[in-house]
Amino acid sequence: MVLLQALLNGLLVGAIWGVLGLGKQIVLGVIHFVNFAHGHLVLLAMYLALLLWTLTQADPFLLLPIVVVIMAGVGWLLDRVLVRPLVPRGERAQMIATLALALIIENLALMIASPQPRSIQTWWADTALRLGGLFLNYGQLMGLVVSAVVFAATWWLIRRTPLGVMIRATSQNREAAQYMGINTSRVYGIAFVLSVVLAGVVGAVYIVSSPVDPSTAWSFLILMFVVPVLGGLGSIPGTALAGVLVGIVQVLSSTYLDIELQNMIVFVLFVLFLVLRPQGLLGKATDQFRISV
Amino acid sequence: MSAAGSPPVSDRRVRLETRGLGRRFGGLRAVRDVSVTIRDGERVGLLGPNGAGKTTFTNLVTGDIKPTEGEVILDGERVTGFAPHQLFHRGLARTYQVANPFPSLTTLDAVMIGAFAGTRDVTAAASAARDALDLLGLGHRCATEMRNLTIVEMKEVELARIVASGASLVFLDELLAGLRPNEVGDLLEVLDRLAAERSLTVVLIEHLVGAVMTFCERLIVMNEGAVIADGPAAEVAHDKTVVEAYLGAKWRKDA
Amino acid sequence: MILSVGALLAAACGSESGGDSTEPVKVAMVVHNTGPYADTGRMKTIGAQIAIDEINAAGGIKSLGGAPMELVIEDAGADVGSAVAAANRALSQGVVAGDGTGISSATLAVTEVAERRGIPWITMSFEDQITERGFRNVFATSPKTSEFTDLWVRAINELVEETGQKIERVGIVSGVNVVATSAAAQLRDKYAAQYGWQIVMDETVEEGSLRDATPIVERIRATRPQLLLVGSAIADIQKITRKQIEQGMTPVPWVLSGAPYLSGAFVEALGADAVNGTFAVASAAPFAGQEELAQKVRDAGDPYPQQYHFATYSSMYLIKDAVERARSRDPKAIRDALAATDVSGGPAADPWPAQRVRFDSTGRAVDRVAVLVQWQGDKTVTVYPLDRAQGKAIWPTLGNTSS
Amino acid sequence: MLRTYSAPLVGIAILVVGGVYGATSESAANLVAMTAVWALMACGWNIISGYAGPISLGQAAFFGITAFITTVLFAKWNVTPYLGLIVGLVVSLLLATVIGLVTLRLSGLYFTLATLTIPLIMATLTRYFGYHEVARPYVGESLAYFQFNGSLAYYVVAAVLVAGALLFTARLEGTRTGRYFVAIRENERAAEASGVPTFRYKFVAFLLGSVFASLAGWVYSQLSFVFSPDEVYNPIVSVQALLIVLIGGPGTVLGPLVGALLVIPLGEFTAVYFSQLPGLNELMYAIVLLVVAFWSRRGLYPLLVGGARVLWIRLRPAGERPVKTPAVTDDAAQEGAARDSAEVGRST
Repeated sequence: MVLLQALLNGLLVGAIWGVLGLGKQIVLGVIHFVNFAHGHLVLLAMYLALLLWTLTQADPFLLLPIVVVIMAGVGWLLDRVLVRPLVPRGERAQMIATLALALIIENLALMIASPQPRSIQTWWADTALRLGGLFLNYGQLMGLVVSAVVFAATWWLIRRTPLGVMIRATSQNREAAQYMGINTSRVYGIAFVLSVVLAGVVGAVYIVSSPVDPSTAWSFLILMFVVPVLGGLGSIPGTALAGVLVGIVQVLSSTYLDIELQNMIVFVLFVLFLVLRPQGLLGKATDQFRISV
Repeated sequence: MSAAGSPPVSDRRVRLETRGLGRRFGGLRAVRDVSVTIRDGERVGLLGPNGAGKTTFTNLVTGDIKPTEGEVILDGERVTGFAPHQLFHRGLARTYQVANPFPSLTTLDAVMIGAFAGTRDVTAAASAARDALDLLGLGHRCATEMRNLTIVEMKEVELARIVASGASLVFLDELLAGLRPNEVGDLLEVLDRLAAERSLTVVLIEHLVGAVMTFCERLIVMNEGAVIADGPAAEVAHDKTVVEAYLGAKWRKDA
Repeated sequence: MILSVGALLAAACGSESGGDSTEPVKVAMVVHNTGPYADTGRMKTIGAQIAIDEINAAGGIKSLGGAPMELVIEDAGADVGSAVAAANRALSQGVVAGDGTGISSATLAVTEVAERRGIPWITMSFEDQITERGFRNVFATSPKTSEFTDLWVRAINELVEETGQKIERVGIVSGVNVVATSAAAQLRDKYAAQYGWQIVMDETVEEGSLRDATPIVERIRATRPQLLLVGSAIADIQKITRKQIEQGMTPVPWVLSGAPYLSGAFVEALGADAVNGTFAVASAAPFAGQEELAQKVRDAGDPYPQQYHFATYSSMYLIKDAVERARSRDPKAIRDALAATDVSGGPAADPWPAQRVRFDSTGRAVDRVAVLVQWQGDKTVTVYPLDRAQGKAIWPTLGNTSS
Repeated sequence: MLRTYSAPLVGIAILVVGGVYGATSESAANLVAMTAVWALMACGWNIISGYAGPISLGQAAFFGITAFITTVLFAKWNVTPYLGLIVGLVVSLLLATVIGLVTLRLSGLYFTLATLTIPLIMATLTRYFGYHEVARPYVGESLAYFQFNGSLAYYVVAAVLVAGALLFTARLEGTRTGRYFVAIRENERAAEASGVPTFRYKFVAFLLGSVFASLAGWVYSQLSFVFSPDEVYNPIVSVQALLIVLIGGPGTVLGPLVGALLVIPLGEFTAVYFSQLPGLNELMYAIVLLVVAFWSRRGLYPLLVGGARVLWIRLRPAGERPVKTPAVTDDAAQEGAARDSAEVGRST
């Protein structure tokens, strides 16, 4: 029973990690861009949702689309001023710049919203669906639904649309894609905006079940890398699976081991995976080229 | 024009031998069952259409990738799965398609990296590198950063690094790529001189069939990961399957 | 060479003295104005400023010809490194005494800087090590962490007895920070048994990292504690409390120790319904009859007057009192005066439950009593010590807490 | 001879000037001491990532473990920090051996991420075993216990170590090892194919880097008086080292010192003049970083020395960078590998 509940909660918690990882997945896989600020974009979205909620008192899930639209705008802007100039400059410049961006977002939050944790209260955020002895938090449940939709949509976009073909072609080999007449810098832009939008979704959903303060973003730092690597670069189903896996590991470790250790166990798992199965859960074998030379 | 006066190829010492060499990636077999023998002083051209597995085969031999089946024997020693640097110290060197691996090193430093195979001492390595550069007529470029060299010079530096290292069996991956026809001729003459002076065994991995024909007395042709022909250049060049598979149009044009 | 020169100069700017009566008496405030603890810095500065304004309005320091007092505020930032730097900056501006930071790790560092420079320093930090290093210049106005647990456990028992109920089953949920973990440890090893409490559940949470409160709530449901003790990051408390409400349980009342559970942030995060009934333990607080001061804090823009304001307010008056008695700006003289402090009542002592401030040989406050403050709706009410309480504690039925 | 050591000599001159400035006041001494500590930390990162290539974000692990061991040995068993340093160094090297053997097989970003997690794991473990804050015991002025009133003495110690690090780095540049490092950084696969045992040399670089990080952590633990895992194992510690070098100039002898001279005083400056509003100081700090990321790709040191060359690099529009020679970009190894997998892909 407890195990069942734990697995269930792991699924609920992990679903949103999946989306977090998916955004990262796209930036890493398509643009090969090192973005240390992805977690802080989630933070930004959390505060956006909070702001909108304080203004309108509307249901957070009605606000989600608005947050997403705004984040798309943010993504477009960042692509223009940050990503495009940085892509050709290589990992190091990208690291400094995105770390700087992270600090900027965090400290703007600190200046505007103060270091106090803030949260949203809704009637359903702390009511649960009861199945026998099991509890399913409505907030997290809706999170799960949203994640499922997001994954389906992204998969469809990448696998079933002309744009998706362009994205995949570009991620395979940018030059070749250019020869085929694809406007790769536009594709890069779209991919980045998509990743920021996904960050927006994570933020708008996560704020419902968890308070936000300016330092919250650092707790995403490792997870946002762990999930795509665990799932296997380029694999959308793998990312979803990895997200859920991380969630379950967290909840199980806090149920049966010391709660204090839950993140550490995830990290250890991460390092083990990097070393033992670098191509991740569902990654293609050839991906290992990018890891072991 | 090739090593005249030396005993017939068949009697010479075997430098490199591969037995049923192959590599799988997940489902696909990038290279399968390649068994070739390369003897001392040979000049072999490794040909094949784009994606035939030439580079992968080279990577398997030079240790960049570990084979999933088969063996590599270098000078009688079983070296399957050895790291590139180990093979390098056994006299097997290679160049990459990448024209300029060390852009911000000076020409001298870039060559010294190879020269350290012969000596641990810096000054000795430096002089060895200088000699090699002089041999290629690049003595005046010692202090220049690699990124400021011309394509030809870059390729010559690659050769200089091999010479300085004292390697005797070299795999040159697309050495001639990106050169103008006249440059190709010049570089091949340089290579010919080096091969003679330092008695190198050379394997040219190339697309430019014409050029290869003038330099190599033997051709190995790969297609879809397997060897489809191996023998004296003239014969292979007229082998029907090869002509169909690959050389056809191009060869007639060049001839 | 460099070393000796430096030693000389350091010595030179080390001791401050003299100055005419119009020259202000400078007091260092090394507090966190930025970083995660910025809230504490804001509150401490409000408290100190109120005191300084009162003192100067009342004619400054009489024994120095009415010299005014002046704050030298430096930002201790987010880490120990910047706290040390801030302390050095403050101490190089001719201050005669100081206060800060209130966050234990930074305080440990800052007090050592003060000790080395021979500047008397007051802190409200609970950290034991603060006064266990044989420092002459450091004075701590709050009880030690190691004794505090005993104090507030006793206080809780007294309060409960009032209601005619009895506490038998308690749960520990402790965040990973010095104060919380040591309090938890003491409960386990000693006090729980001593007061006849049975620890039915015992959880340690890495602060703010709690992903899903269900495991804890499951344990609460299974073990039915009457109180949840110690506490963790506000975010964790929020998740645990909300999760209980979600599962149709009456949230088990918290007795929270060691983090700022009395600020607006807390009620904002939990919501008035969930916060109601929660106890927070403190070393200083607004008591009955201190409405005027509390109002001044509210006027300064902080709706929740609490220990950070009041303790710092007090320490300004303690310094003032010491300077009066020392009749000098010499830090050494002021240090000796502080060591001899014994004030009862008045602005310096009233913020403390015992209404009396003395320091023992280690510089730790002698009169140590715990304060219990309870959230009643979205208001904080000081409910212990009983003789100075602002109101009565509200208790739920402490029996069966499962739904 | 003089040519080899001209850079470190300049560095030593700078350090002396720093000492004179540090002698003017205690807060000045504290500032220069912290700057020297971070310069030392940066020297370590410079050897791993500036010279040999792999970008490590795990330096905090060695910085922290030495600070931890030194402080705890002193606090619990009254062991002098000198002995603490030796123990710390030994443990750091063991730790570096384990971490290195595991993570150095990963390339590019994967190595960086793996190293990033190590300090976080260590922080959790440290707290788990009950060490949240340990104050370094106070014994007053005591040479025997490496304790002095005033930070200037610690500056002198740190400065000597930095000078040593600079001399070491300069010496390294001339040796075969140093050249191997650079070759690996420029193009790991080509280096391997030119006879460089890349793994072995990356490992050596990693160990060297960990030693400098340990020394830095040791002095830091004396300057900050108190050990706190959240502080020393904070990712920011590793990131700080990275930023200093990238700003100063990776793969240059003086880079770490130049970077530290900019970054640390900048932090102090923003802390003093932008503390009105929470976050304003770090915001300013971040903005400077952003400027650096865009403005100078090779760091500040070359700007000072070979200004012309950097100018040339900057004048080149981003788009025009030769895509055909991946060796120019930082992750040449990966791109080279990517080519192979592409080649493989085509041969299906």
